[in-house]
Amino acid sequence: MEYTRKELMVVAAAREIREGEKVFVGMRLPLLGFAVAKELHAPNAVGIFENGVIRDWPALQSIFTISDPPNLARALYCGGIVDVMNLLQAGRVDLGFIGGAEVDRYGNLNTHWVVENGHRVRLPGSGGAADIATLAGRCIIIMNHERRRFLPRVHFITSPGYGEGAEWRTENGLPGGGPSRVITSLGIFSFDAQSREVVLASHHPGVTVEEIRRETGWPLRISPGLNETAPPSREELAVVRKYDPKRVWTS
Amino acid sequence: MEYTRKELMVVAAAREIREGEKVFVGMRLPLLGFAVAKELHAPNAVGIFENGVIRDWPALQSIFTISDPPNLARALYCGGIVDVMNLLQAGRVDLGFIGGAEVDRYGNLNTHWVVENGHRVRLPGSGGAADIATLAGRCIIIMNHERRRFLPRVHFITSPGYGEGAEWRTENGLPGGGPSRVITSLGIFSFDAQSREVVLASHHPGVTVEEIRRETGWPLRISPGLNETAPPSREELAVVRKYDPKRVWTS
Amino acid sequence: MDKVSNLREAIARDIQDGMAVAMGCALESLIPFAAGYEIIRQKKQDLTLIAPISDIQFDQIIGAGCVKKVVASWVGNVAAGLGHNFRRAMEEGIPQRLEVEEHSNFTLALGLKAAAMGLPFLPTKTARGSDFAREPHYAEIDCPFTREKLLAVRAIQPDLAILHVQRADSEGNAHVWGNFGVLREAAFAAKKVLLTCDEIVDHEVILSDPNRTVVPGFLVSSVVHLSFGSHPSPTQGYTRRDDDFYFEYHKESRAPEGFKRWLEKWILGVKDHSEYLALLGPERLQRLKPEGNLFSLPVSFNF
Amino acid sequence: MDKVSNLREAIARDIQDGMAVAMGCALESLIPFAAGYEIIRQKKQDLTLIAPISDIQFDQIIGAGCVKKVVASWVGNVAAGLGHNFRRAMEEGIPQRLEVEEHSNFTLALGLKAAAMGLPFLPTKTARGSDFAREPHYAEIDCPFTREKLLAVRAIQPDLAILHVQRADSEGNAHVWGNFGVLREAAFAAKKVLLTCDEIVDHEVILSDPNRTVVPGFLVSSVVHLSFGSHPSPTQGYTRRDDDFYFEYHKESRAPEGFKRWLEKWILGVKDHSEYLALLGPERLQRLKPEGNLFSLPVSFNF
Repeated sequence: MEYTRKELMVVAAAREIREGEKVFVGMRLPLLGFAVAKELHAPNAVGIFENGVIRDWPALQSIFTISDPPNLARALYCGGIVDVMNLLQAGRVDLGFIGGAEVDRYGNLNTHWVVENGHRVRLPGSGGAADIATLAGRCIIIMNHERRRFLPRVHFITSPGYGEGAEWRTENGLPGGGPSRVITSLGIFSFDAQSREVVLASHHPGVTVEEIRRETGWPLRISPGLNETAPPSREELAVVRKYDPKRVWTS
Repeated sequence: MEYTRKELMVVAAAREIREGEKVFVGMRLPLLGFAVAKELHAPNAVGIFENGVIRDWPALQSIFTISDPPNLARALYCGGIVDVMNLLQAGRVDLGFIGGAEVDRYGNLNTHWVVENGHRVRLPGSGGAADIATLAGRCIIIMNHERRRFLPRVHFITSPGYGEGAEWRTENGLPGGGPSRVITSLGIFSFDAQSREVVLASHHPGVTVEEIRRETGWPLRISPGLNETAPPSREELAVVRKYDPKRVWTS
Repeated sequence: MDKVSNLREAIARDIQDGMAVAMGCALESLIPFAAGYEIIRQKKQDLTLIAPISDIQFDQIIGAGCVKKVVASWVGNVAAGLGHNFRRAMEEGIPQRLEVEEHSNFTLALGLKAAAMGLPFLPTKTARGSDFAREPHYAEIDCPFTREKLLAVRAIQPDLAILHVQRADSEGNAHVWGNFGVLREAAFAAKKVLLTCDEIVDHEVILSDPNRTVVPGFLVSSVVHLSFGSHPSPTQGYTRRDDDFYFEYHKESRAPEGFKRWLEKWILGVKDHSEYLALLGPERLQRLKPEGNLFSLPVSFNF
Repeated sequence: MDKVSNLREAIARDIQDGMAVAMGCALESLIPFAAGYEIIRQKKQDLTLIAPISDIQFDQIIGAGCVKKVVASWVGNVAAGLGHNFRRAMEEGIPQRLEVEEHSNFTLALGLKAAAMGLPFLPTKTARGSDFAREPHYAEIDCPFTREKLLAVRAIQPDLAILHVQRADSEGNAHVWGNFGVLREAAFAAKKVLLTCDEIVDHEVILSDPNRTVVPGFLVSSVVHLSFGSHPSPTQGYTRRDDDFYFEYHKESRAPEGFKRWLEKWILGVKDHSEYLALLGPERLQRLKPEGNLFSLPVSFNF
């Protein structure tokens, strides 16, 4: 069965959501991933949105922002930022999805400013990403895999991963568990349990390790158990396409 | 026209409420006073209750607690303790009514424990009184006038007035203005602008200064402009009786 | 996940001796009296009870000998005055000694709110100058920006919050209306929530109005359907306040023997909530049913 | 007290140059775009704009040259990506230099909440480890009870909050539903509130559901009745999101000249909100009207 890289990324995100978990969802690919998880293997998962919305079933209509009316209608709970961020801060949120313009070998993310052709480019800023990165039980980073985005050290830490590695989070008093996975357009990465460095766990079908190394700005560690990312099942793909019928996010 | 002392106290409380003010009301006499003010001279006053209720018209049915259903029905706003206490803390509440088992010459109130016949008697505690005393723009103290309740120094400060007098509130960082009046069953008292000591401003009709002195546990200061408390007008009495038709609170 | 249970099982499962339990969180309304009675029937021990003003609920449970400590701003009988059991415990250690963590309404609410926010404390300007603010659950701090002195209130985390609500679905998603007191803070501060409710509704009723959802089901361990579960306290739209009950309690609990008789009649002598309602009798219950035509006007979630 | 006003007068009266204004407080919905357009028409200067994520509203007002500073966690175009005017101001000082007080969603919300609570700061565990947390509106503090290190967030007090709401009465008592973002904190933090609303209702509608009252009228200085006042952002139950408008804006504002043309067409070239709606045209407005049958079920306030 044919599928796009983005469909694979959605499915990979979905597989990270365990039954009954409380998940800070966000937009685009993770939003679709939440829908796949809910319909297939995590029917009791709860989706939390940083605008104050909590849902126990995915919005059936395509949305461009988390505050679009279909995401509010028949939600479980509607409150404000503080209400849902309190859940994060109190350690009640198992999982959050975040992305960035740059990521580094310790999973730190930057969405503040980057350098392009020697020119400083201003980006929108944190939104809720720094909060999720700091406070969620664990984080999944989702982004396109390009060498200019995968740097040894980000220019600015918006959303902290493991900082300078090893015990940095504990030493700096960050309560959340930190990033557990990076899902990119080329592969899936985990973090070394001691050094907290990014480790390639699986390459997507049709992608070589060499290609991934080429698009990564530091000498990438490879897991001894490296394998190929399992392609989307027929059921998984069907749900992705049910929730993104016009292929707005997954083409 | 005949009236009871308690009716006079209600009317005295009502006269302290100015048009448009936000008032922490409480129960019993001040609640009736709020109704009188709303109907007569302060139609835009707003009543705030520590359970989270805000009303712009008095409940028409008699209530025993501020959370009784007639006090919630057709309220302006229903929230929680923190919501209304935030208004107090942010300096948005003009006036609050409080009472106590003991008051002293600087307007400090005690509702924690008293001594009766050498035996320590435990009282219910602060409720919201300490918050109102600390934070409201100004406070009105309402209580029965008995010598055992009017002490040079209360046994325990639950709700601070002017502490040890003079600049004590400022020195201790209490943001609210402190008590502006004491309304008792015998008279009405103000506070000296410098020393912050209780001063008799008016005695109720039929009460002598001597009687008030006898029921006060310290050498009471008398205002040079001492006069007699103006009796309730026909209109004032009519409203008091409209809201307390069975004389539950005012007999 | 269906969490509907009967009261006896829910109390037996969710409360262990020595726990800290928030209950009576909406001040004088929505007090989970039926749940308190079952705590007494099951003879739970060494509880810490948490609420700003719990009306006579704390006085009852103290008198029954279940309580080691209260975290409260006011303990008594709101309409009638003092709480006799609270006084006896504090003054004479009858039926046993009682500790009090003293609060104002605001500081108690902030302590629960701190826990609900996942914080060890919250700052405030209140209660400075009150003698109880010298207790060790308060501390003076400086604002790092303005240097002004503030009072820090230590977080209060209940093991369990018992909340009576108007309506909930079987998963524990609850709609509540009227005054909240500290009900919302308690729900999010506690490790888990036991709901009693006047009505169990379909999940679709909850989803019709997500702004009315005060307790999301993932916080809840048990849901118990109890019509009149807040009696004698009121539940807006469902039951009036039974004022006489409070005045009778005040009179009868004045002496320890009177309280024992009261306890035997209303709590120990009845097997469960149904028998309690039968003891109140159908006429009294009928008188407590609200009347009127005051309904919230609808809002549209169309898109 | 009747506070109903027209938009021109309300903006002229309630906003002075140099003020700090919170607007766009519910994230991507209920953004008071019509009020923002009027700010641009009146050429207000040196404003500080406050909101976590204001979608394209801040980008527009920045591009029009009205803004000295933003207090925000994210400035851009939520569906399309970057905000071109924000970039130009930050990178090249076009049309003028712009300061940013950097926040995360949570710290911005806590800053407003601190002001709403009358406090100079609130503590949090978030953003420790983020580079922006080194800015001077944050400070490291110790918990006086547990000794753990926390981040203090300085209070943010707007001079004015401009809020678009579903329905309000003429005194400014407002019912709001859907996601709140920081709308409630902004309403209570600001020195005063300017409301725009899709519907003006009788006071009795407000009183029918006091739990729906998000803004009590005593906080409000002006009430402006503006159907589609949040266009292109959605107002649950009243207007859909006009997605195309955001994508067109993104394309046309890419270069300064394009933005000028956009500004001329949609804001400066129309006299007021009615002309703006006429420019959108009746068909487009019709397409933005919600459909369905999703209404909140009533609750009883009977007693």
